[in-house]
Amino acid sequence: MLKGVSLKLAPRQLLHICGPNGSGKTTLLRVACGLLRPEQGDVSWNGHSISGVRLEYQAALAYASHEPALKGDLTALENLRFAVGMKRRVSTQELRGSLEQTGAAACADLPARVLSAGQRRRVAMARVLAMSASLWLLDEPFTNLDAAGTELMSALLRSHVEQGGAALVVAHHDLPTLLDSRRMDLAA
Amino acid sequence: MWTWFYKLASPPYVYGVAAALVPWALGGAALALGYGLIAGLAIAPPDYQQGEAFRMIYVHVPSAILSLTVYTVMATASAVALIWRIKVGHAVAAAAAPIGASFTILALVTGSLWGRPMWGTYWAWDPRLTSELILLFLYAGVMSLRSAFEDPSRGDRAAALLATVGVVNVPIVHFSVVWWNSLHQGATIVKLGAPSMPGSMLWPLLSMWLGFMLFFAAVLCIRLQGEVLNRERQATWVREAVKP
Amino acid sequence: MSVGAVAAFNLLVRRELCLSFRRPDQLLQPLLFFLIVTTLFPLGLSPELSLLRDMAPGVLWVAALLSSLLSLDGLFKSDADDGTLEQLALCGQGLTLIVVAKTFAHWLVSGAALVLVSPLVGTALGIPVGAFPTMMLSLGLGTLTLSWLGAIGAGLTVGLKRGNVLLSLIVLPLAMPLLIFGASATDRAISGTNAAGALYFLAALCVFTCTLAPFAATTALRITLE
Amino acid sequence: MMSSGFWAMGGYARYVWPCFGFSCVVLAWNLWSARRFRVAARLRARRAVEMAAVDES
Repeated sequence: MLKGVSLKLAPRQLLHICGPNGSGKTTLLRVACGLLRPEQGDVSWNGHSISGVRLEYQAALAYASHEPALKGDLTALENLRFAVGMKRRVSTQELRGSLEQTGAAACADLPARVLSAGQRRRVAMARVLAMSASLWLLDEPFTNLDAAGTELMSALLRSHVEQGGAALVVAHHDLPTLLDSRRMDLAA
Repeated sequence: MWTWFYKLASPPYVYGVAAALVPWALGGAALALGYGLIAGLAIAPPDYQQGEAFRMIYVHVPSAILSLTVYTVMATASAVALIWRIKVGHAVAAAAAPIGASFTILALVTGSLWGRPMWGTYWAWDPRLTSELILLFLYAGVMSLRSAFEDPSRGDRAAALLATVGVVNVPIVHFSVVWWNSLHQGATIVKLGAPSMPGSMLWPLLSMWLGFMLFFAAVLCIRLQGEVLNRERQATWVREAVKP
Repeated sequence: MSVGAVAAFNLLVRRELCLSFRRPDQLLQPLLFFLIVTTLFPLGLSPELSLLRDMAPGVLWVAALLSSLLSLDGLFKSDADDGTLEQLALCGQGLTLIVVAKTFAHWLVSGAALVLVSPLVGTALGIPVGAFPTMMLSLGLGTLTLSWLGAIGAGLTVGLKRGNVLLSLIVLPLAMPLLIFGASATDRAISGTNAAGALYFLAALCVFTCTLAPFAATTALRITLE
Repeated sequence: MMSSGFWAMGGYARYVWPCFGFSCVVLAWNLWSARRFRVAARLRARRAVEMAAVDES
């Protein structure tokens, strides 16, 4: 699948990985967050290989996969509480706050299965926000989002990067212009 | 010493060693089985209790022992492959499984044929035959799990874990079956164990056991070559190995 | 202020229970299956209570084993399908804690419920009330052990489409000692003799499985997740 | 030496000979299926090598 790919990401940097379907974008992202073990090569964080510091690394990252990964029977708020609660102590107001930030405050108490794809994407983004992780690993964060959603998402990404965070974004299309990002094209 | 073990991890080396071993193992097996059969069937005196029927132990006992030995070989190879990520271990485990299963079936059939004159039925829930049956289910579980995955390397690792968990359970299963049998049966029925045997009876049994072991080694080497080839098709050394 | 292991464990168990009770029919199905299977035997054998009493331990335990296996398939599958299992795996608590919490929550919902229903089935099969405590204790230990063996099987078959039958083929051979000790404990309880021996073996088996299975189940899950 | 008594196996011929016969069947099957498995693996490997050669040229 992926051969001879290597990338470096430092704080305050946004790396946009693009390429045609099936070029291994998602695989690269899953290897980066430690879900998938690479056959050769290694992923290191702050100089240590993640196999050594796996738990600290996971505590510092927030991963949003291609699907919004929400439990249909739980409400948006419950989804957030159980997901973020595993990582850090968080209050309900804080959770509602991050839902508001991504414009999903209205569906806080609705079961996730009744939400539209766009709303689910916003709830997933609220989860990434609430985790307050320094490293964001996002897989196609702009899918199913309307114009307002895309703009909101770009603003959140930019403020995250400006406050010293790092982000690895996989998207087969171009990122909105206001995001200055390094590009890495897997097709090349 | 460690270089020997390290070299065993490289597929081409294992492929070469397996190819070289086959003729020797087969030859040895033929000799041992030949002597065992002739001595066991014709030379050894009949048993005072079971008469000529006791000669069936020359096939039942070795296959029962082998069914367990092969499972242990499979589990060890799997554990080595899982812990040290040596892919050849998976190939050995995959090669050993069908052989072990066939020996287990052989042990079951010969066991019931041997039990028939004594119990009057082909199947009695004798503790050893029951454990052998459960061992067969364990084999079936490992083999079907390995083939259930599309991605062969994932199937290997899943089957490896099940083999390792299974080997831990074999003694537990055996103990609980013996305990369960003694619980209901009270006085145990005619013990199926090999009666204390004079030399003329014992040597053929040892020879048959050796023959079975060598035969297992030979078949394992043949299957192992196939398994290694299946797993290393892209490797460059395969080009010379399969040159017509 | 990261979350401690115990807090994360409690939260995860609460999540599992909350999810289970959102779909109560999923909870009842294994119990109904347990009842149905045990009513098959009197129909197949004879309504004669005295005869049923001899068969009762075996029937009860086989039905308990099969109904527990039914609900084990969904242990990881539902989370794996909608991607939440990945989120849990990445939440910095380590996969073992997640497997332990999920399996414990699953046992509470399926095994413990089964133990509570078992007196109902016991009377139907003619088991005297005096034998109920031992029966329920042995069923509790047995279902907990089975939940752990099932966790290993579920971990191995989570990625497969038709994994359910394979799960039973994998787990049942490992669960046979369980059936032997459990059924004989109940049998002795019925006949009034001392069931301590079988119960001790069952408890030993339960402790052995509960200590080793979490690591095996985590490795199993890691094999299919990676 | 091959007296009729030998073949009768003391009256247990019905069990002894099928027992040994089945053993030969199992041993033969093992050898045969192992060889067939190796041949199939070699064929698949050879085809993969040829396909790789085609790609390179």
